[in-house]
Amino acid sequence: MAEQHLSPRLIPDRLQSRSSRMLKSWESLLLVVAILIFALNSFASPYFLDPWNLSDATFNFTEKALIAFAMALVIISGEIDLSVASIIALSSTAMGLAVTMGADTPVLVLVGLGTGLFCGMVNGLLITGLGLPSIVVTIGTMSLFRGLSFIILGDKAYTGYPESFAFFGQGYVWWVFSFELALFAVCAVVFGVLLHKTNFGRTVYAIGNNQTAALFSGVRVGRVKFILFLLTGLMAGIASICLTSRLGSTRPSIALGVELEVVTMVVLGGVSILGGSGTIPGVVLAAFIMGMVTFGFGLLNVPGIVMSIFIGALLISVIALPILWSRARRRMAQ
Amino acid sequence: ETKKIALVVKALGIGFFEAANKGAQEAAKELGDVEVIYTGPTTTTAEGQIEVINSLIAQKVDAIAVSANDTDALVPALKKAMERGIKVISWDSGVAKDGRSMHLNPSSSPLIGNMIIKLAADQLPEGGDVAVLSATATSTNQNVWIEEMKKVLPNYKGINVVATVYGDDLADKSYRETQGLIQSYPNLKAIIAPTSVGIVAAAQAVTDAGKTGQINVTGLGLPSEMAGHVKSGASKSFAIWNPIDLGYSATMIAYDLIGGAEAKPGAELKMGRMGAVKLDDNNEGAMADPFVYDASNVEEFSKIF
Amino acid sequence: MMAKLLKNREILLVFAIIALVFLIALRFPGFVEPANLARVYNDTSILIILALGQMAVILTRCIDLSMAANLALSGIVAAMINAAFPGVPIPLLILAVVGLGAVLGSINGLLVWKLDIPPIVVTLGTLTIFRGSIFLLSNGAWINAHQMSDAFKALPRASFAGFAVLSWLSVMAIIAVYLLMTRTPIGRAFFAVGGNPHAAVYTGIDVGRTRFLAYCLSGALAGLAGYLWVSRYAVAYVDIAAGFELDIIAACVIGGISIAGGIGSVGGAVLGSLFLGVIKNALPVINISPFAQLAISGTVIIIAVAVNARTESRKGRVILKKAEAV
Amino acid sequence: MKPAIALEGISKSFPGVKALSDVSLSLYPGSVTALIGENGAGKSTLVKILTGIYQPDGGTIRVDGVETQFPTAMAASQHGVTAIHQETVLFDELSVAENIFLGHAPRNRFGLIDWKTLNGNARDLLRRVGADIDPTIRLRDLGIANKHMVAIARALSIDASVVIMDEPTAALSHKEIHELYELIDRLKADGKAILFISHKFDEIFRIADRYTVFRDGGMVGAGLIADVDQDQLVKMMVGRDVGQVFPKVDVAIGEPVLTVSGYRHPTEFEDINFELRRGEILGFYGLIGAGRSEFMQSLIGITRPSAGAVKLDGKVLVIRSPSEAIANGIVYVPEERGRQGAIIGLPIFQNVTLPSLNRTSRSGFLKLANEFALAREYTQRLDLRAASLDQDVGTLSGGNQQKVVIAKWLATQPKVIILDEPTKGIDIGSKAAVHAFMSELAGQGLSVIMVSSEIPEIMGMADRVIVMREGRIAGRFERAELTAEKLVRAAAGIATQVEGGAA
Ligand SMILES: Nc1ncnc2c1ncn2[C@@H]1O[C@H](COP(=O)(O)OP(=O)(O)OP(=O)(O)O)[C@@H](O)[C@H]1O
Ligand SMILES: Nc1ncnc2c1ncn2[C@@H]1O[C@H](COP(=O)(O)OP(=O)(O)OP(=O)(O)O)[C@@H](O)[C@H]1O
Ligand SMILES: [Mg+2]
Ligand SMILES: [Mg+2]
Repeated sequence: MAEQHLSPRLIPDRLQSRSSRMLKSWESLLLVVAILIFALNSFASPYFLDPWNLSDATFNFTEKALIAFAMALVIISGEIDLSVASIIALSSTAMGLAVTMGADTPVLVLVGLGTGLFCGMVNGLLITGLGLPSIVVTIGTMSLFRGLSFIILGDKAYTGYPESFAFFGQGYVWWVFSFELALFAVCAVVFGVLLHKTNFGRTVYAIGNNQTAALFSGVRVGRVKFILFLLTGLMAGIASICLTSRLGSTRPSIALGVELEVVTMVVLGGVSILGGSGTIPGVVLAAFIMGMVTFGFGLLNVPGIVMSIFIGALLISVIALPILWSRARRRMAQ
Repeated sequence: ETKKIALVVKALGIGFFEAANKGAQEAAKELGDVEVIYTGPTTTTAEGQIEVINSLIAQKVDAIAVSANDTDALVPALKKAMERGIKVISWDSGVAKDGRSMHLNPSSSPLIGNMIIKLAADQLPEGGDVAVLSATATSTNQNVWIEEMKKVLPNYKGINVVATVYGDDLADKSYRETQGLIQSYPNLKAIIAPTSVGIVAAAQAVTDAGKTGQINVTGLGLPSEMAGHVKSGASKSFAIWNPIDLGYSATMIAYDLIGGAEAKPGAELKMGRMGAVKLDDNNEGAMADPFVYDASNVEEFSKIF
Repeated sequence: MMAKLLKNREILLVFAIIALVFLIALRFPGFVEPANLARVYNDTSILIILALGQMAVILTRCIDLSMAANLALSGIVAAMINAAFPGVPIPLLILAVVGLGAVLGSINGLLVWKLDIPPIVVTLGTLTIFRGSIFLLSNGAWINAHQMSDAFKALPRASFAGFAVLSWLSVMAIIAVYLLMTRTPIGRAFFAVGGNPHAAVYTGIDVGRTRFLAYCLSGALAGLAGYLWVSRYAVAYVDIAAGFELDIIAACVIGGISIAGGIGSVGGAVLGSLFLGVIKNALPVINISPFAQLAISGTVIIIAVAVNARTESRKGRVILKKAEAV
Repeated sequence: MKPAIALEGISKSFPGVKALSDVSLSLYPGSVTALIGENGAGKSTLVKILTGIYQPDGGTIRVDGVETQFPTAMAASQHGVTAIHQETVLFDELSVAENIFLGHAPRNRFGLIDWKTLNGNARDLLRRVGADIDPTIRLRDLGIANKHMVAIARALSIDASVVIMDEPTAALSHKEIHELYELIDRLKADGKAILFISHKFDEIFRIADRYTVFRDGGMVGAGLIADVDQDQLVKMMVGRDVGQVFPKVDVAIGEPVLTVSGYRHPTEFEDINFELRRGEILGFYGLIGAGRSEFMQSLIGITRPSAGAVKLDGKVLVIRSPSEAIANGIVYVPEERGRQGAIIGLPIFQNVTLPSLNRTSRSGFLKLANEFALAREYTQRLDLRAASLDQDVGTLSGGNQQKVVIAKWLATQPKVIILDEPTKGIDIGSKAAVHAFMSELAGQGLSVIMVSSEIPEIMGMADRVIVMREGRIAGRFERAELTAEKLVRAAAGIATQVEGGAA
């Protein structure tokens, strides 16, 4: 010991190898759960293992997962955006309005994305510009955005979307692979790289762990957060395009309550709600799990609310079990 | 081989639809080779119904009979169902034409529109202000009925519709909206709530405001839920069709279609003990007239639904 | 002096509420009649009771998203007991429901305390579990006015000294919680745990236990509100008070209770609830399109937060002050 | 003499760290025991075990000879053990009085808190520790030094036989430190057993009667202060001789690098003008709360000055954010390590590379190998002690965290580095490493601003000293004319009198 004090110590890069760390990670736990649920489903219903049915099942989560990717980043940075479902509603309303003015598919897509970005900007400005807590601001904009849809639409609905617009929510890229599923895969990769492989992603983690210190370290905290809210708005806009296309119509009550499902997905994916940690692969797995649970239960004609009990219990137990397990192990060791 | 007919409702747990399920089960028993799957989302959303429909498609049911939360949003999902050989009809609350082969109205919309205003007007020989408490602003059937009601309004001299408010089929919101109406319109004489949730909440709010006897609550409601309010005098009378018959008829029609009948304008589809329904140019048909309940008969029916 | 008063959040809110009522009175004079104001208060009572519980939880740096679901579950159990055994005396029933609410709250509390799961996750989970349990319990069926006994429905409506019992109950809740918050160690511990949980450990406060008790309190109040809600609206079903959790949190936020914990007051919670209550009651009365209501309440929440943040953000320490005096 | 409290064979492990192994310590009534050791030696851990915050893995605690356990903080205080902890454990939003009595507030006959008695008792206690503070104001309205006085009052609000002080003077200025010494003398006279933890040797020799030295979680020596000298203690602590304490090398001072003129802020500071030259170490001395940190933070764009200009290498700069400051080569090592410096939750190497990501990455994409290389280079030069570079900084001791923070800023290869209290709370060995490194940097032509409240450090390291008082420059001294007295006088604003209104 004393010897080592004399010369500077050589500090190794890592103590654990990557593979051993991965084995112990949240994601591997989720993977096990996902496989279990898949097995249980195929056991419980003869209809489950049908490519078309599985493909239909993906619609249960793709749109929510698109938002969940961006939401994961927002939550890792220590903020939250509860207004996403309302952004979907407002984007959809804006697209409906554009249809009545004779817009064609490309214009509709631009309108959807633009509205999403705009809403994200409003959130971002209120949160980073005025320094308000995001949970409260987005509870406010949640009412505001949907309220605007109600003012524009009232008790009416927009229909009459052009034929070509149906592709985003109902089209298939190849065989059973829908456009939404492809978009989900692409976004998973893009967000995975953005969060885990870029400087931007690193600053997101830094902000989530210690915002002040990140600011002192030259991270442009306000700008990064603003971008994250823009990104969430944009993803909500994309989800709105998919959902509107899938429904073929717009009502102001579209996507009601989706925000909690998105947050649940993100948290189930292992993102710490307190900020600072979490991964995109975790969110992808959580999306699959939630989608398969709802579809599997649906095949058994279990009411949706029972599925939500299951998801709620899953959310808590997936977090609680490892804690209980490690406690039990420690007690055994003593 | 048993035929699987799915009865998809706006939301599980609503008394009206539970009663419809009773009728559907009765039809299944009568037919013998039918299994009825009673299902629906837990909240009245179109997205929830789409998820349910998707899982029904996956189960390869033979027919889907749906009471829709949204006229248009269900169309793509139901179209997919029809493409995969599933017979689709809507009942109670309809789906746009592309999304179903026929729609069964509980009664004809003009009849209902007339009925709800007539119930109010009958108690107001000198005329007066009335207000409408609807469900959600997006409810298809509510909107049609209110429209039909407004068409025949000139026939009822002195009756003045002062407002339409929305209780979203939530008890507390309907209650609060009714309170607002009572506040804003001191001369209000009647509240028409063509929704089973709204009418109960409105009657409760009128009772709590001490306006029993001054404001008459009427509209469409279930005898079991309204019996107390009829007794207290908050509601003189209300109307409803028999939901048991409705579920029964929808199941029978679906079975008829599975059996090869074709839904086209002018066709007649069999409804078992309810007779047959004749389709109009929109492939829609009406089951029967709404039935009025008042102090004389509500007790008796409240035991049934 | 005036400037200092304006910095005080509660006083600012009182002014805001008075100004709001005044504006409404311009368009609808009937609104300021005492009877109507009493009605508005009565209508806000349940929100006040709930906001008091939420306040305690938020003070400890937690959040309770499951309050509305707890209310619904407790309420439906109350209705089911009443429907099945109309003979059970109402006070006993209320006691049972408050106890049930507290037990449900304690589930949240235990998960937060013993397993250290973040509060927002716990209550997001129990929110869906509570709602689902209602469905399993009632099979989705509604319990309607005619199934409830008259005594069950009468209590909140009964009038005492000119005000409804519902209003009196909320006043009692306010007083009780006020005493609890200012005059008992556990009340002070709520502030300490939220203000600096790390330091609370050093002062011998058990952070987890304190949070647990805050959840029990919010649960008990949700249970009470459950009975009041169901008996007041005379109907019980799975979805009662769905989404109401956000109203409760909004009331707290408008009342200046810091979502980061440690800052807030009973007065703030009450005034925040009243502010929301006035708006909710006024909009239909002054004939604002029902479609605009949602947007308006959203805007109000945002403005309230912004104003609160203004009053909260202090100037830094003034180092130069003394130098200037020299 | 019988010890008031005796620890025997105490061990404590954290995941991956053995913080204490088999240590023993006895505290005697009426005597001050100094506990010394490097950063991370386990001193604070021992304090937390003594006060019931941590539970030991093994060993016994005897109070007055009776074996006892402290399962909670409450239990410890009931057994007469009280402590002023290293971190301030106070509540900004509560009143001063309540901060003092939280957890043991006086109650009336209904069991409700009796605010009147509470405020009265608090006033008495504050007077006893020599702090003139209104007990009813909110704590957040107090200055940092006064907050420490409240912490001390809190510790004394419990009728204790054992008083523990974990670096109590770290945040106090001259005047308060002397008042604290007097208080300790009074406590001694009352027969209290006192454990005093400090990295400042002058202090230890001034007030301690006994010493105990920890190294790497073990006990390496104990005895009477009268029997040892500083060198012996240091050798026990570090396990080797520490060379020169202030290794200031003479550097040829070059042309001006940074010129600040007319800096002012509406409430925090005004009239700040100075030049910083190449290779120079410019000291900023002042009492705590003099506005030094505030001013330095305005230089890197955290607070906005209302007027003033900065010239770097002859170019006028407008710096609106820390990132612009870093881009221009001005960096600031903040004072509050936990809040502004270390990012707890991120591994060491990510902490170090955060401001330098542009250099370790390629077109915005991370390159881990580069990051590890950069982090290793700088942490090794500062003699960091850690298990691995991907260890969470939160698991390091305070001193080692400070090294990571300094490494973070050096890795940006700045032109001007501002160090705000760089050695606050770090042990003598690490301090020497930081000082040596500072000297080396100056030798390489870097310009250093060193904010320090420690006179020996300022006198030992600075080429020139600027003294600030109440937001203004109160004096400028060349190295040659520096004396401790001049510094103190300028900082306190006293012309002739020794006592003055410097509060
Ligand atoms: N909660 C904890 N979790 C993990 N490790 C810890 C924890 N607290 C302390 N340690 C570790 O225990 C060792 C002793 O830390 P301690 O704080 O007691 O040191 P110290 O002697 O007080 O140092 P300093 O002079 O820097 O205050 C360090 O290696 C530290 O990293
Ligand atoms: N009332 C207070 N509450 C909390 N922290 C305080 C308070 N007063 C001072 N501080 C802290 O101490 C530091 C004092 O900084 P300031 O710029 O006022 O003076 P300074 O001359 O830098 O004093 P110091 O010797 O502490 O660095 C700030 O960083 C601040 O965080
Ligand atoms: Mg320490
Ligand atoms: Mg400072």
